[in-house]
Amino acid sequence: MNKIINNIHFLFDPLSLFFLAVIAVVSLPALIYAAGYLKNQFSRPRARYLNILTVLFIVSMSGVVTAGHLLVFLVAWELMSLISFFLVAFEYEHEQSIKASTIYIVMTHIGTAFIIAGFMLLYKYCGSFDMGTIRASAPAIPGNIRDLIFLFLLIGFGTKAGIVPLHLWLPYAHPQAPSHISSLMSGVMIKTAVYGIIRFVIYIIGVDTAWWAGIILVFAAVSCLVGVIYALMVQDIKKLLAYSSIENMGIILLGIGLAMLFMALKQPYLAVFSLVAGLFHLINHAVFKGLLFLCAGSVYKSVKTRDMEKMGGLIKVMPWTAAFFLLGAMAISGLPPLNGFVSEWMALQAFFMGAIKADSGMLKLLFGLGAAVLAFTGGLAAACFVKAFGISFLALPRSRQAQEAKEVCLSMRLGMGILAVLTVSLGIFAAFIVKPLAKIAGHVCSIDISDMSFSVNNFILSPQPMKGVYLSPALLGLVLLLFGSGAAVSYFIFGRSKARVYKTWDCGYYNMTSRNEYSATGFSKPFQVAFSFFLFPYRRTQKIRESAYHVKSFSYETHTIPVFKRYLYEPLLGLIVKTAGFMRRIQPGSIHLYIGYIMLAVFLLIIFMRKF
Amino acid sequence: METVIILAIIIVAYLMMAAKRIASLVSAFRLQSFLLFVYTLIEAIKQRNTELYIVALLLFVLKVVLIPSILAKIVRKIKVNENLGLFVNVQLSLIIGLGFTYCSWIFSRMVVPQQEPFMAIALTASFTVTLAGMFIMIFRMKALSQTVGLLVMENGIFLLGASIAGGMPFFVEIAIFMDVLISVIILNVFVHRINKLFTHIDAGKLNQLKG
Amino acid sequence: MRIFFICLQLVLAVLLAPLVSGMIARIKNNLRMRRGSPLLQPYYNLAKLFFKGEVVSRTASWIFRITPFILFASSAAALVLVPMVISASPAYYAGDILAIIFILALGRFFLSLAGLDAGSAFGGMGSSREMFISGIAEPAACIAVFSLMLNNASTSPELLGVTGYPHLGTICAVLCLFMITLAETSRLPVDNQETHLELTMIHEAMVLEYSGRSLAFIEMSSYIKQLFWFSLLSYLIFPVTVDISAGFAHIGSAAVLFLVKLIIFSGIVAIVEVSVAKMRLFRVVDYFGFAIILGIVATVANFIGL
Amino acid sequence: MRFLVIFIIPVILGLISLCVRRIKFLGLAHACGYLLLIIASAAIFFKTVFLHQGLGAFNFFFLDGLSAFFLAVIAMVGFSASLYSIGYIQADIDKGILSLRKSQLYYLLFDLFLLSMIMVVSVNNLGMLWVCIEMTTLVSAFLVGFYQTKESLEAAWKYIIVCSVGIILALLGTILFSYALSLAGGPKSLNWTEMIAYSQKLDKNILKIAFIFILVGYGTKAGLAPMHTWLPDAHSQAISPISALLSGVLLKTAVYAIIRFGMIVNQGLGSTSYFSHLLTVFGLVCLVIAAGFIIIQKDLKRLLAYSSIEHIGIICLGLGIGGGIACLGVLVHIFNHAAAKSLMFFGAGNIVKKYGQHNMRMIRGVVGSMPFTGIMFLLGTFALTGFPPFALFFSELLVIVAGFLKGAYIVTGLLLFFLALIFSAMIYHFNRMLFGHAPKGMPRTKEPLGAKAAFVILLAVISISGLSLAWIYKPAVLIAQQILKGI
Repeated sequence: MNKIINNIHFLFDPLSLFFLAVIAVVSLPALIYAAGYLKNQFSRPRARYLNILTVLFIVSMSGVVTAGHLLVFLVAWELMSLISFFLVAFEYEHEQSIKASTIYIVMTHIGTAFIIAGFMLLYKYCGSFDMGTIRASAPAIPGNIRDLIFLFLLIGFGTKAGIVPLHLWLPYAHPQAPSHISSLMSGVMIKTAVYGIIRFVIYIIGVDTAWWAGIILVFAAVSCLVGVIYALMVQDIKKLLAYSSIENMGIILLGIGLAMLFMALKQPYLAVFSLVAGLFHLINHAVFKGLLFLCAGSVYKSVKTRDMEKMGGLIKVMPWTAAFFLLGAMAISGLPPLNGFVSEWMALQAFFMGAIKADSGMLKLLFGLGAAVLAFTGGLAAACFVKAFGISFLALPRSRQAQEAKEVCLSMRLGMGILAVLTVSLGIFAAFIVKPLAKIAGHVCSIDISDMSFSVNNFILSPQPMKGVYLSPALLGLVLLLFGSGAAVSYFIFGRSKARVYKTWDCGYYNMTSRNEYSATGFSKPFQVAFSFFLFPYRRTQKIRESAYHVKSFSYETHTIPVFKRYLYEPLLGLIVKTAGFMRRIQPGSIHLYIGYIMLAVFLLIIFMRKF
Repeated sequence: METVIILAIIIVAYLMMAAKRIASLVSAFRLQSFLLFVYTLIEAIKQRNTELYIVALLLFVLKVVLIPSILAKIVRKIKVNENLGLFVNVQLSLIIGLGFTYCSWIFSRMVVPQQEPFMAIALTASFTVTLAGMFIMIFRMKALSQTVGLLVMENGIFLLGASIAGGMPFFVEIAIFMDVLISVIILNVFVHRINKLFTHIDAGKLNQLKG
Repeated sequence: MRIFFICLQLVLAVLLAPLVSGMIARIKNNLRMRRGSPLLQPYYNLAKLFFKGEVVSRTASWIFRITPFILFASSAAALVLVPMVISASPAYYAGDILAIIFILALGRFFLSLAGLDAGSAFGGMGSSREMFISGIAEPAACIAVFSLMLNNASTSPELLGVTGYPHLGTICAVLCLFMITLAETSRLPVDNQETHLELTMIHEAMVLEYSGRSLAFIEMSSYIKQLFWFSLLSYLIFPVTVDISAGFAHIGSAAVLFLVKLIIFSGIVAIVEVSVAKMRLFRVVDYFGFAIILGIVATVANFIGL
Repeated sequence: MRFLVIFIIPVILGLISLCVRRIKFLGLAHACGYLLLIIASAAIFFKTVFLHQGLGAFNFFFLDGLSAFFLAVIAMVGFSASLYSIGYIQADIDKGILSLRKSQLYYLLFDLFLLSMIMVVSVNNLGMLWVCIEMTTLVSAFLVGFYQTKESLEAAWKYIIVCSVGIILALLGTILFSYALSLAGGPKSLNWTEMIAYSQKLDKNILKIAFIFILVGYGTKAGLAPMHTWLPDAHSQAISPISALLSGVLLKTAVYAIIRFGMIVNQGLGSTSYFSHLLTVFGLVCLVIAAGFIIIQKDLKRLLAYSSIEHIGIICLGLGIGGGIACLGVLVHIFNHAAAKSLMFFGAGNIVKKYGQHNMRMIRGVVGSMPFTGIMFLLGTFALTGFPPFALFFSELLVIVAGFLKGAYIVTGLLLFFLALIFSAMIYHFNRMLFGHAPKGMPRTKEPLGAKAAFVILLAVISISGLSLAWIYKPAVLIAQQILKGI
């Protein structure tokens, strides 16, 4: 009992170092970016207060990933939630940031309650809070308790990771925080939940039951689909990025779920490979989502709005931000030379290899369907980011602010630049990065990876079980560059006739204004109709008539019903408030009743005295 | 001899539950205090210790003379209409009184070991009086009835204290008497304030603070 | 030595690509009892466009300018990776069939952006529909590739096809891929190439703003993409590739066999185009639903061993 | 004998407040006086706990580890309340609500109130314990009804009546205890030390029934669930420093009495199961009612009152679970809840005084209009609902750890659920109140120095005791076991 806090120490094993690297990689550019972002956004003292909070936030996150002792982990975890609450509620004047911060802190707190329950069960059956001793005595935990601990930790960390049924806070909280903070939150904070799952479920408790992995895979797949479908429907650019974080968290958890499945099925190579895919997508997502949020921040700073319907034509006035956003969008939709493509390819390969090694036919089909879901989300993500980039950056500006937008200052561009360079280099040198990741995965799943090979040389990835399968993003990039420059050269050398600049084709009789462009709602209309079984789109059109014959204007209103909010959270909340309202009658104000309560208490206690 | 006085105390308790007017309630309280004084006197004579004499004397001065006069002065001063505002009519109150006695009897069988029959009767009497006090506070409308109810409960407990062989340590008795006196004075101060501010002393109407 | 032959094969294929769509047009016109344009019409179009002046919209940005080159690059890269005549080309180190799917996605991504860039309603509508269709086509392609991969446990393009008697699994997978090809090369049931009617055109709508030399490159890349799909399907049905060292005779016969396969496929596509009317846009979801079912049937058939 | 100074300080301060007219001086005198009290109580705590000497005098006073701990709590909250009331009373006088004479009466009652509470924790005789608790009720009744409004009078009336009924039942329990003692042939006196010595020989049956009366009686004063009805009314109508004293300390003195009798019962019955089951049931009922009312609460101070009921519920659960870790959790919780709750009541006092109303729906933008109080209030909310840097998180964690170790899964699960529920309700209410736009034309106020000092001291106390727990944990568990011997 008194071993509770005798050895508070921090452990720096490969897993923690990897996550520290992820934190460093995203927070450095964010801090550089913040220098410019806060210049005339907030008053001096508030900017200093925000910087202090940001540094505290980074310190608490690194505390979480390096805590070697359950209580220290818990304290760092709650500190992280507390500080991020202050960051989300930073612009406290706006109504939404109050709502967002309340929902955020409530859901993370409920998640932490589950984590505390899981830790307590661990402490009860392993006798100490130190992770080393717990890992040593973990096999002794009886079967049903292990499942209970797994479920508690899954719900606890799932709430923070934003897995679908528990994702409600993410689209509210991330857009409200200042942009470099939401890039930190999306890039790193939700990853600490993945760290929690890896550290406690895979590393400490150890995986030997397959249905654990099944649950994670199902939730991850659902998160992927729901995340990307909602991302398509949303008009607020930062909300779109928040929903796409849910989708990418789904992809990461697919990788980790597969790793757990292969550990249960005793396939060491596949387990290591899919964990490597998960971790690689984790760092990729941290980098390009951080980049995208920083770009969204610069757009917000110069256009003062986050609604895509009011942006447009920003590529002409903000070329750097547009280029960086394009790079991020390409990476997140998994286009070849960049890092998103490599991690999605590895995830797909993990599914394919699983199918080869799987013995029962049903399992093979499930792997196939998993791969199909992953590909489906990849396709939809591409559509979502074409919309995001196309509507907000291309064509004519739709509002006065968009017209008068100016490029952001150097430090912000520097922040974005660093992340952009990282996105490209992570893609090109993928094979080079997979080697250390394999060592980390081996350490976590405690599998010897000396005889496993993941890449032919520093540039070509090749999974062992697949005969003759190679992927070299560098070579692909080269081939694309070769053909592209070939076409460009042939374009220019043949007596280049000057291209005449004229207005867009307007069927010849009226000149085009920004109203003729496709809007974000218009762009995602086909998806809204295709997924109407899930989105329940609502649409109301109205003709405003001056007289029986002349229609003055036409109003069109559409929105989709947030399924989880409407059919899961609101009934739950209503139930709680109704019962609380029912209890209100206990205190009607009459003193006679109050004395009656005392008398009743005495009688009841005396009658039931035997039971105590 | 003591059992007769204890039975008398129980009957006076029923009397109080049946009281409709404040004045009759106060006079019944005065009677009950007097019976209690007699009971303590007998107890003091039986054990022949001087402390009990002083306690009995104090009881007489306080509970028979001083407190009822304060209460009577309040009733006259407030000039509020006499009746107590019963939630429960008299017949039902008496039946409930009998119920209280029966419960107290079962309860004291549970508490007191077999070899102390007299103690069981004393315990029953004190519980009955305490429950009667509580009943008056719950089922009577007026604020004054709540003050008197408190004092009746106090009487019940004092009866229990006196009937224990040793009784309570002397200075604790004194402290409790002083305490009862102060609480009566403070309650009267508040009844005056309620009457001044609310122009009625109907506890039932004091229900603004809800939820 | 091998590099030279690969480049030769690539150059020949690029030159051959417009001929395929000319052939399809030719067969369609014959079926519909019409004279139609000559076989080499695509070459004439390309030549005309290549030397015509170009008009660029004022609202368009640099993306509009570089999209033709990226589109051409992605189609050509896809073509390099697919086995046509010569086997085991060094390009296979670059990526496998999954990488090809993503490479095509790159081209499509930039084409949609270019569509949006001009700021006209047609371009926006075209890119929205294109992304919608390709978004839903992705899972079907993935399931088809998955079922083919099960044959000999590899996603490298060369090892997908199974030599010998083509069993049910492969046929279903190829059928599923054929449906995707129709969508990708904007053939009739999903998209109509020839028309400029806003309601029906998808690929054409995105390309509406282009003219002159850029349009030439875009047309060229769509021909190359079409050739890529046909050669992939034909390889899966009848996988014959010849190694360099097998001497000219074998290479020649393999090339002739490849051309015959292409002609057969053009015929099939032409027949399909003639006999089918264009579907409403939202029927495409059921169209690809059916393709996915085909893929699942292929997978099940594959590991049952049919 | 030197420990008698803890009684002399309030008496002297009372006398000063009778004759001195200048309020500023009176406030400062009180602050210094109670600072001395803190030093004294720290010395006593050091002597009783570390040197294991039970202080006693004239066979009437008896101070052991437990009473020294509660004395420290009383001293701390008394000191911060006196600091806060300097500015508060001064503001009321400037606004003309309070006359000079009334504020003198306020300080007199303040000292009497503290004196009676100090007496409660240091008296040895159980009868005298009862009398002192009755005195606290009577004195604080005037403080609750201090402003002559209808609501405060009604609250004071309910406070006196309900508490007196409860206390009389406690007297009945005390007499039954003395009856059991006389049956076992013990000495006539009601001293706690003798009672503990004879506890093995007491009749089991009488002990059980007597403890029920004690629990219901002192439970009413402690605000345990079914008997808590007076608490929201009294705390919301009293003046802020007094409601801080009420919910910070008065409830704890009643818990002190319950613990005293609980020790006797535990040793008497030989097993702690009876005591722990009773307290666990009461703890859970407290949590249920507190959660229910906090969710639909509109009044700011009533919400804080119900949160006191919740924390008393947690303390009872901790006592119910028992064992070394839970004891430490309970003691840390008592100390830090007193500090956190008085911080919150001071904040609420400032807010209500500025916005002039209790209804939380109408109060907006507190951080905008009163930055210092707003931020302190927000930190206090996080402290109250158990967030890491503050000690309440560690104490609740200790109770949960003890609960899991004991195997009481359902109870601890319910505790976790209700903690989360209450946290979400409080954050929902306070977020809407603190953030948002301040009403137009409301100038930013500067709090008086005394109030600011009180806030900072209390916040420091909560966070330091929280963080220091990590290092002094092992010795702290031994001390806690030694203080709460019986449980």
